Amino acid sequence: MELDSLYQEVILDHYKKPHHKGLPVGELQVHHVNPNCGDEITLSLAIKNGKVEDLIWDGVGCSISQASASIMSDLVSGKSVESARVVLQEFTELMQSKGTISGDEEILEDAIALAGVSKFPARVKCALLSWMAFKDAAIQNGAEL
Amino acid sequence: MELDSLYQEVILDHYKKPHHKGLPVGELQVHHVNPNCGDEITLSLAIKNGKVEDLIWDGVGCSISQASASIMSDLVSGKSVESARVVLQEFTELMQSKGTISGDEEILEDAIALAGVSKFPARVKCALLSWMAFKDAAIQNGAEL
Amino acid sequence: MNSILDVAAIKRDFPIFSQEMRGGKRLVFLDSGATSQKPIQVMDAERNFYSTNNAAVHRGSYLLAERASEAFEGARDRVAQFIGAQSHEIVFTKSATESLNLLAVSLERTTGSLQVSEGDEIVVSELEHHANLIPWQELAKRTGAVLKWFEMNEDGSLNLSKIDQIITSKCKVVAITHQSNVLGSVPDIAPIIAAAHAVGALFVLDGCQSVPHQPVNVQALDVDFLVFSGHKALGPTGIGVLWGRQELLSQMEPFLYGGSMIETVTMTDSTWAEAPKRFEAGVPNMAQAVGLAAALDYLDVVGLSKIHQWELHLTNLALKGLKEIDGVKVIGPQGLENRGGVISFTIAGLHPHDIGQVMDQYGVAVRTGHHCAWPLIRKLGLTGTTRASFYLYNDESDVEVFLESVAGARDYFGNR
Amino acid sequence: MNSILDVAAIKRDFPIFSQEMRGGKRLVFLDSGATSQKPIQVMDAERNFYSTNNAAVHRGSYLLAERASEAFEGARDRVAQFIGAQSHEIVFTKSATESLNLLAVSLERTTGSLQVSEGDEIVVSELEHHANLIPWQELAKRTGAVLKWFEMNEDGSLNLSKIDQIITSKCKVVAITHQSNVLGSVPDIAPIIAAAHAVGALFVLDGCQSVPHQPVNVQALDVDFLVFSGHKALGPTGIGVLWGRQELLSQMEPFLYGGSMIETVTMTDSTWAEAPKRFEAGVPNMAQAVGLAAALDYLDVVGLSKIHQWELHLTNLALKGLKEIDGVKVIGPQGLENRGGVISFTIAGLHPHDIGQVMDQYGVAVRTGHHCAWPLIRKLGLTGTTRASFYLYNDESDVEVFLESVAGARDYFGNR
Ligand SMILES: Cc1ncc(COP(=O)(O)O)c(C=O)c1O
Ligand SMILES: Cc1ncc(COP(=O)(O)O)c(C=O)c1O
Repeated sequence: MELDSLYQEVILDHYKKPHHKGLPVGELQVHHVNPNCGDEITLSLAIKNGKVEDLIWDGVGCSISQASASIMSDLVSGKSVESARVVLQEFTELMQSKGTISGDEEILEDAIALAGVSKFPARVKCALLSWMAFKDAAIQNGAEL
Repeated sequence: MELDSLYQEVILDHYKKPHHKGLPVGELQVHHVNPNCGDEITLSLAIKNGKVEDLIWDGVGCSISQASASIMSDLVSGKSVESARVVLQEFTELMQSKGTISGDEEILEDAIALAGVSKFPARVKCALLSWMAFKDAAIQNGAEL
Repeated sequence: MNSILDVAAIKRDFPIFSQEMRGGKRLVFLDSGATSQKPIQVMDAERNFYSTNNAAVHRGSYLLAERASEAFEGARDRVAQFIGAQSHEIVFTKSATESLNLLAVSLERTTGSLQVSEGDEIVVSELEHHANLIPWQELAKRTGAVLKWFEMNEDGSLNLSKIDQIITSKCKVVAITHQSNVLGSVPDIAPIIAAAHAVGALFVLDGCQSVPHQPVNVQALDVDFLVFSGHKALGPTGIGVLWGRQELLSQMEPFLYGGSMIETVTMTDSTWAEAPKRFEAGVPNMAQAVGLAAALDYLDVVGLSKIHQWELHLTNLALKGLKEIDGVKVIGPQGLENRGGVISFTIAGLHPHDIGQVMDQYGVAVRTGHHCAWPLIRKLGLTGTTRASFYLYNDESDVEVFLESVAGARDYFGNR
Repeated sequence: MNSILDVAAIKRDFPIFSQEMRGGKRLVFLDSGATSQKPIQVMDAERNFYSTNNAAVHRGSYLLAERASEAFEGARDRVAQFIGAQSHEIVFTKSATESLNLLAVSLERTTGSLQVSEGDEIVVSELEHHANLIPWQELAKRTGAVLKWFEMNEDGSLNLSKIDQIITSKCKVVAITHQSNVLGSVPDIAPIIAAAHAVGALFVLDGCQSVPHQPVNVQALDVDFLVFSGHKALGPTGIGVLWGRQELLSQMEPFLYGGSMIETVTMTDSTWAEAPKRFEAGVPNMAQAVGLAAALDYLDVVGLSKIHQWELHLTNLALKGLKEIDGVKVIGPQGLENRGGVISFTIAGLHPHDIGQVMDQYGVAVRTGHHCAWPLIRKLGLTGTTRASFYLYNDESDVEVFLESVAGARDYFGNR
């Protein structure tokens, strides 16, 4: 079933037990919404010694948006800003590929499970919501992304 | 030629030598425009002893609008308000008939020459411009039309 | 019950149903609340206009221009007849959204008793679509008027208990929907119209969800303005209607300025043509008006009362079926009373987006999210619903596949 | 010269030419300045959208909604490419008229440096169509800004001698046409754009008469906004374009409020989506956007430069012919310099309406009157002109019939 390429096991696992989810605490919090469906995310983080630290997020949304947030936070937490930039770029490209590329598993790790989303244009925004919030927060914290 | 049903001899005569055309003088003057083409008419009259008197008009416009003003002023000048009302109604009906009626020559006299206009919807407004100005002026002069 | 409408014959008029969806499934289109599908008759009417009558209306004296004007004004007559109005009371806009924005801006610009200004009150409800909320919100902000609203009850009806406090002598305009696009609930507008008129306020009815689905007559309703969109009524995209009482339209200031809406123009000053031309600046959406007229012809041939009856029949089947699916909760009215052919529901533990995605796999097209009525959704403590809306081309087998797909959505996530 | 365009082949794509006019005459359509005819490819694109992709864009996650969004956004890309812009700088409106009204209202609502307010200056010209005059006139009246304008010379060019007095440091926005729709004259906009930018003012270009007829590139022109209408460019009625530089659009307040243009909404406050969505409230004119994209495809295949060249060739023939007819006076530019394929003329002693009526008898469709540019007509001391405008589907025999019909009009009245 085509659907299984979208809803991979990994995604549902992250959806059921999201990582780094909690009450955002940092001074700088960003709040993003997907106006099409009303999904929201609040996210805070710190940049310490050039690394992404204390990333924590909260939000409501579909399995894709929640899983994506969970996977994203695993992927960038503790990473250097430079590595986070690479992941972010790779993931954005994958999402916008309309299924034409499969993504670099070395870089994307669990996020590779979201590759199927790129074939469902209406869901790409769900997957990207948390990543854009992360990008925004990191930039506001002085990171060059 | 279909055109000749529109541009009858009578119309061109009135166009070349319009009657009752001059500088409107009465206290009450009405000014009407046809915003589609920019044609304009100014008209004044008096109602004396229940009769239409001192009708005088000026304006710019196509042969149809000028001839129609000339014919109309001949027709209603000196007439009782009641007779003018009958002529006005008969003429308006004829114009809106899309060529389905031919009009009562007893009532319309020279105006019967404008019957062909009703088959050219874009020109009906040209023919009616002066009649509407007359109606407006008469009402403003207290006539019941 | 199939005797109410010959849906099989109707479906054949809609080419969209002759193609396959994902996985070879047939299309079960249950999103007519967002936009309707188009019968071949509407497409032909537009094509015919372009092929034989196309010219700028009201501006030329050549044959095509005459014909174009006749077609366009004929469409106006057709719309007027459809809602029991007079032709010169019909303004063509691009959408219900434009119609409502036109009203909100015109009531700001019009001096005199119609003008909305500081301290005046504007009344809406929590049921409203963003299109019938934000234009009024912004009007209030620009002018210093106060925006007030009727609250919604759990069942999608309006709480009228405080009507005297909500509609006061300061009230200038009340704008309410004829039917909720989210819940299908039909608010009791009669007492609101009466209250509005009792204080001399204008009543604007948002007929987007009613005019395409049931007989609507502006005289019988005693409202002052009615708006609806063509694309939800089998018509083309890009055409909407504003109906207004003539004595109101004739006093009101224009919204868009430009060609064809003027009486005279100089470099410094302009005056306006009579309504409805005053509100139709520029070369209008002629082909779309003609297409809308063809759509209304289609609806009239089938019969609006029958369509309404049929939609309620399908809604009834769907409601019954949904109640038998574990974890499904119907939001808003639970029965057929005071409702139209729209159903919103949730499934415990599942997000509407995920539900809609699985249903799509069954060929079922439903809308998910806040349906452009975010305040309503928030009021219900939700982040969104899944919504099915029925129309004349849906049949009982559509309801069956719909129910199957809902159960399928629940199972897809429940079993994993 | 027939080698520039294969007009016979082009005519076959336009069904309107396959019918007879009054008296069995063929259609000689010379009113493309008002609206253009539509090729079958455009009608097919719309029909195809309705038959296979129709659903509300940006709002559903089902297959049809995905396809509709792709088609609509694809059309945006197409328009962007056509004028050398970026996709997110393209706003779909219903017409150039709406585009200009959007700008005038948004510049009033937008706080900050873009805002037009009391004492600011707005500059237009005497060449302008009502659509590029009255919105600015009214903006000036609402805000207390001052409306100024460039005067027109006898030949249809603009008098730039007082440019320093007209465009001063108080100037906020300059809105000028790329080509007069009445005279075909092309004003020298480069110095005006430079002067506007030198004082930090915005430059709005009305491309209604240029974009459909010649290559137009917004980067090369260095303007800030460009508007045009789809229906004059072989596209459907009911679609217009506003292009604006992204850094401007992203700061500007919305014009229409409603669904799809929001970020968040509560009963009291709303925030807006990014441009261009911010300016596209409601279910958009999807089919018309797709139809416009097909029209631009058609124009690109034929080639805009060739179209321009061909129109000038026909204009040249017509100008020469007109000069040989007694009593005929060409209004505006007499030659090919600084002009497009539009010719206005008068016949001594005859009213344009009467001229047009006789020409119609020859199957010739021309426009008569003030052409929605009344101040220009007044400036020339006229009450109207007769206007012929050429496009890619006109050929040399059209010019012949045109000239014959002009002579016929003169004779018809002259001989009686
Ligand atoms: C120069 C010019 N500007 C603006 C317009 C208005 O275009 P529309 O009526 O399509 O909105 C026109 C056409 O009528 C025009 O020729
Ligand atoms: C109740 C209601 N009002 C207004 C609208 C706005 O209509 P449109 O988007 O066609 O302008 C809609 C549909 O989206 C609606 O359902």
